[in-house]
Amino acid sequence: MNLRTIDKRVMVLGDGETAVRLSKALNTSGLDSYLLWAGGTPPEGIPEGIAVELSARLVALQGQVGDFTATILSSDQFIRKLAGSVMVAFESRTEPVFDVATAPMHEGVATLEDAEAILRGERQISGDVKTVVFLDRLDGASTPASSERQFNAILSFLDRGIKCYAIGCQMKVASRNLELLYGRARDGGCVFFKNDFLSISFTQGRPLIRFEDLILHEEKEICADMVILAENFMPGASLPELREILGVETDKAGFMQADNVLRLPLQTNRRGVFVVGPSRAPVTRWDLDQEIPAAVSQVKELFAWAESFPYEEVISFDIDACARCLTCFRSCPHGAIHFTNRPNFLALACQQCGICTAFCPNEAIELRDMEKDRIKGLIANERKGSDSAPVVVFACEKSGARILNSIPSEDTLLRRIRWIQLPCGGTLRTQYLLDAIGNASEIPERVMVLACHEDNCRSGMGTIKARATVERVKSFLDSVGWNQTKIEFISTASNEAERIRKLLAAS
Amino acid sequence: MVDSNLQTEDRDVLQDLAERYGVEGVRSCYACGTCAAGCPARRVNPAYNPRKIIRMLVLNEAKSLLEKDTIWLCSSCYTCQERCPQGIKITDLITALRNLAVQQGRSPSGVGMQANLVRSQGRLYALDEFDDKKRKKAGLPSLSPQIEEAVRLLKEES
Amino acid sequence: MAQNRDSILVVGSGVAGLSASMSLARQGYNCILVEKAGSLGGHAAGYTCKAINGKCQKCGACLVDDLLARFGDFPEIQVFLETRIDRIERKKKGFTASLNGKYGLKDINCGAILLATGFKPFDPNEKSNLCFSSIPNMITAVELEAMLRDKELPYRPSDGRQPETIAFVQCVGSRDPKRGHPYCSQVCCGYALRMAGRLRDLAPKTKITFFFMDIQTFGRSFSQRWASLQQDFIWINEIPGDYFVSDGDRVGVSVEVEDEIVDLSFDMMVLSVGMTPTDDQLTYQQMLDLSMSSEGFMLPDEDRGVFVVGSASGPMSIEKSITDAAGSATRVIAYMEGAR
Amino acid sequence: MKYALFLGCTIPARSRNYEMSSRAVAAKLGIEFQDQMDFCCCGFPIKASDEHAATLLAARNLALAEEMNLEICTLCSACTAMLAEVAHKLRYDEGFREEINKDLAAIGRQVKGTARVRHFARILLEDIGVENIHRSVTVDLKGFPVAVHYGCHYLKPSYIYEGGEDPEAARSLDALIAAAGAKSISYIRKKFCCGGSVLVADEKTALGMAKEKLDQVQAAGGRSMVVVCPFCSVMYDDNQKSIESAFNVSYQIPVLYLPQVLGLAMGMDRKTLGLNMNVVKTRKITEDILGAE
Repeated sequence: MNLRTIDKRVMVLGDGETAVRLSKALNTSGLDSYLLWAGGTPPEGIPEGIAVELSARLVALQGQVGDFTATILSSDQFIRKLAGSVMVAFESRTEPVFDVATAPMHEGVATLEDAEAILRGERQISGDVKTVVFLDRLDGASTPASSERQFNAILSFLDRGIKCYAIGCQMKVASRNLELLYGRARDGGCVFFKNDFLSISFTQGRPLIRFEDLILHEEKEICADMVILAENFMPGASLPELREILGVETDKAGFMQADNVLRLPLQTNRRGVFVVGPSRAPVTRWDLDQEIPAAVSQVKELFAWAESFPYEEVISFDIDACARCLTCFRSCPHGAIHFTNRPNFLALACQQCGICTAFCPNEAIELRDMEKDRIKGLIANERKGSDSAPVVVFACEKSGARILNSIPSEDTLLRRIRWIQLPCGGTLRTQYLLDAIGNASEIPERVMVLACHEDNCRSGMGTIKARATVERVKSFLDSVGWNQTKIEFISTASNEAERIRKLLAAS
Repeated sequence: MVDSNLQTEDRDVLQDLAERYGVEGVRSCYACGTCAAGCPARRVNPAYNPRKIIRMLVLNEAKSLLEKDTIWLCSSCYTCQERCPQGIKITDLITALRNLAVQQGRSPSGVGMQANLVRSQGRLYALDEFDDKKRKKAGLPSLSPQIEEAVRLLKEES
Repeated sequence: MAQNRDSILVVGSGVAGLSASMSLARQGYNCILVEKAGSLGGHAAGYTCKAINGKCQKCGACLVDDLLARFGDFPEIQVFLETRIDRIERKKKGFTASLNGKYGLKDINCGAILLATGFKPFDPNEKSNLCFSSIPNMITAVELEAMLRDKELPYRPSDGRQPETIAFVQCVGSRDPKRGHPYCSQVCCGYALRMAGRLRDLAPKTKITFFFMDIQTFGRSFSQRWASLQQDFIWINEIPGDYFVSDGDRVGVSVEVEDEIVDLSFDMMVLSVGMTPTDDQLTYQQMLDLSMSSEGFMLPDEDRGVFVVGSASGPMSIEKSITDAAGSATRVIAYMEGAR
Repeated sequence: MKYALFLGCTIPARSRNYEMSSRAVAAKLGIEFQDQMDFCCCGFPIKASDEHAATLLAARNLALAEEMNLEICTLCSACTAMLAEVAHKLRYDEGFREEINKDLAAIGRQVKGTARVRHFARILLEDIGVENIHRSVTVDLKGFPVAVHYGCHYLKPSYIYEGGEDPEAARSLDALIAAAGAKSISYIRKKFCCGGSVLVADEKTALGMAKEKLDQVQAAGGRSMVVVCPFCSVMYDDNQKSIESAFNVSYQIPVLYLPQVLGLAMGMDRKTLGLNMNVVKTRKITEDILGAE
């Protein structure tokens, strides 16, 4: 076996505990790591042997797993660094949940972060605090991560003999030991109220909270010495920019892992770029304790894979047909096409979805085993007489093909269909559909495209692409009055065998 | 200045209940509603609601709870206590609250009368000659009209 | 390179066991994967896709197929199906485990043990006020998963008819310290809401009611979706007290709504059962001298080579099980390197 | 098979039919009852006002049973729970036992914590057995539909009844009814309380609670109810007329004690079983079953 020589250093980007813990964990496991630290003063607890770049900001990242080149702005100087993998491990930003906090801040109103600073002794409480009220989100959308912080703060206040109340809408306890923590806060004397409405006013310099107790159905009011606002976890401040630099997808809230289960646990669409902890999603302590060692495993597995990856290219590219239109570069969901004066296909970054081949206007790109001619041959593959299949199916290997493969060969259903496996729905070309109708020995009754459900495409956009291709062909056929073949786009998953069988049998 | 309408007590009744009657864990209620939903008394009379009783205790409103007399509507059927996922001994709690109410002189008249009868004769119903005659007629053995020793026991106790 | 090292015994081939053994194999370690059932995949292999109108709901159920599809490539993993572990003996270095199953009796040596024995769905018979066994159209969410996976539509066990009104009861066997389950099972709100969405997608006229305490976050886009979910379903922020057969074959409940006790009835009721320790847990605890976590699951003894991964260590989603498995692999390797 | 019969206060004074039928059925099945003239009130009626006093009374009764070296057989469910609860505490809580013994010393008694208490129905089921009861049946009850009412304290609080049955899925009375050849019907709210304990505080609530159940029994076609506690009988039998007039409903559902049904099946006559003392007339039932006497 040919082993590649790959760079196994891991570049960790961060500004807090997550990055420090991660660097240490990588080092302990025998991987070299270095830290791009956002702050100007070095983090505490970094052992010897881990290099730290202070005031460092990533401005560009080129290359692929095992061979990344990073351009870094560090203390006003541009430097270049090489790495085999990049791990994003910033802390999240927090944002108070109520409008009252953005209004001229009353001295009796603090954020949870303020309260934590007070508890750590970094800040003084003004005056004698006997009663505090914790306010959580009232729209039911808080997270276990924020509950955990709130419960811990409550317990610390209770320890100091301070009376605690907490008002929120849904009590989130879906994390390890969180229900027990909630129980300790209740048993310790904190009274929890559930409501989605309350009002705050200030009397004699103290906050007064009015709301209904939904168990007693009675109006209650608490005059507190301090109101503590829960905070939402927001993506760290550097993430929006970093997302552009790294070319990775984010979820709706802007956390740096697309909400795509096929990226689990810590991967991004760009192979070799990982995201850990609060940069990925709001996390509890338990989540983080899981994720840090998981990151170590993930990167080691990836390096092992990259080392043993064969040299042969999976993409063949016809430079004479290339118009340098950049379509492939723009459409690659995995950051696997690096464009200089021509596209360069990064073999280790390529996930072989074939989306570039389907998008290329000049058909200059081919994916191995998915060459046009081969597919055409498969489509045309003639059968004699009654064996001619009335249904032609294109099926993504992650979903539809898994179902079709699970049908036992003696099943008569298989006699009715001829199917072609695609590495991704996105590989589907207009031409294939037209060929399926035109070049087959007999005109099929139906042509079906089985791709993954939207948002469950390994390549993010493959399903959308496949659906668009089907729609385009359908409207074209409508315009020419072709109605002999029904063309359908069906999204599915590997565990929907029953549904797909029914659909296939219905023809 | 009164801090809030939630703090009306000088004394922590929950602590009292735990120390004197062994009823613990009342604060662990997370108000799931199982107790009230299955309560046969609450179904008939909304004035009674075990979840509200626990809530009032958690909110330190034992005083007004005892004033309301609703605790006497519990039928001691133990349905709530058996079902409470937090294991709160709700029925035992109500009994303890009733004891507290009696000490404060608040109880339905029948309750005190029953107690007095038991204290004075060792049984709820004294079996007089008339009863004894009826029992004899039914072929049942006669019983002591009252139990002096039990009367003595309760005298010593109080 | 792997030959000189001791193997790692992985017990259980659900999401956690599969992920952990693959992670170890990819890092050059040999694994012995023991599964008591006849096939790999564990609970998740029986779950339904919960996509709604062609949109993935991120339940992760199909990930187990993905794991199984990739699992074929690993010569480093030796699989024993339909096999149980009779005994585990600690040696001076590592362990000897006595396997008993389809392939007969066999003693194997290993350097470390990963218990990925999973969970048991809460048995509703343990919570007897549900009267589970005497109410025909009350099913568990696990049964609904299978119904949707195999038949694509819900049907009533009593007559095979499609229910028009369905109620989900949340937290059945979760958040229940009295029965030894003082935890949120983390997954039930997620699977129930997703399946409810799927049901409505398949049969739009179905009216669905939820009895719940607190809806736990599921998925990351929860905050955006909560508002619309509140309109899609009927939400009753209460847990019923009594459960009974009503009108011959419907499921009746008594529940407090708006400060009043009402009797409601439904064509079918789904119990969102939580995750509880497996029946085997005690055996492994005794075999390996393990203690129990405050949530009632097995605690590992990592210093002595015993690791607990996935829902064997406490309630965990598919997503978290995969993360946990990867994390455990790092700790197992650190242990193996240290022991060498 | 010998037990110390604990009658309590209500049964000897107001529910002689229960006592008569119990004694008759027990004798028939070879159960010997030892009467103890000195048993006092179980303590239950005073529990709400002074739990400690109630406990002392219960403990005194248990001390007497220990002296007799016999297990207590109760007929009233409230007595059962009161005595069993204290027996349970005395058995397992040494500190509690010492404290109680300090008080009992004033009357020259003490408890060891060995006393056992079981309800008559449970003794029938566990010590005689369904088979033997069935064997003593001489009259075919022809599957007469009966609504079994367990009541509360016969089963709850469950922790005091070691080896007792699950109150949410109780079967014991159904099994005994079936053994007698009657049919236990299923009805909604079967587990509900009669409301007897509320009577002292609020009559309307108490009657309303009893009504809930009578409604369901009637709806389910129950032609009689069977109870094992005099308080339940007070609510359903003695107060049935009051409920009918208070809520403008009509039931006329006879309420029998369990041993009365068993006795009928064993061929005993109405007089032996005290059936003429039941408030809602039971004549129709016995005619249906036995034919006109």
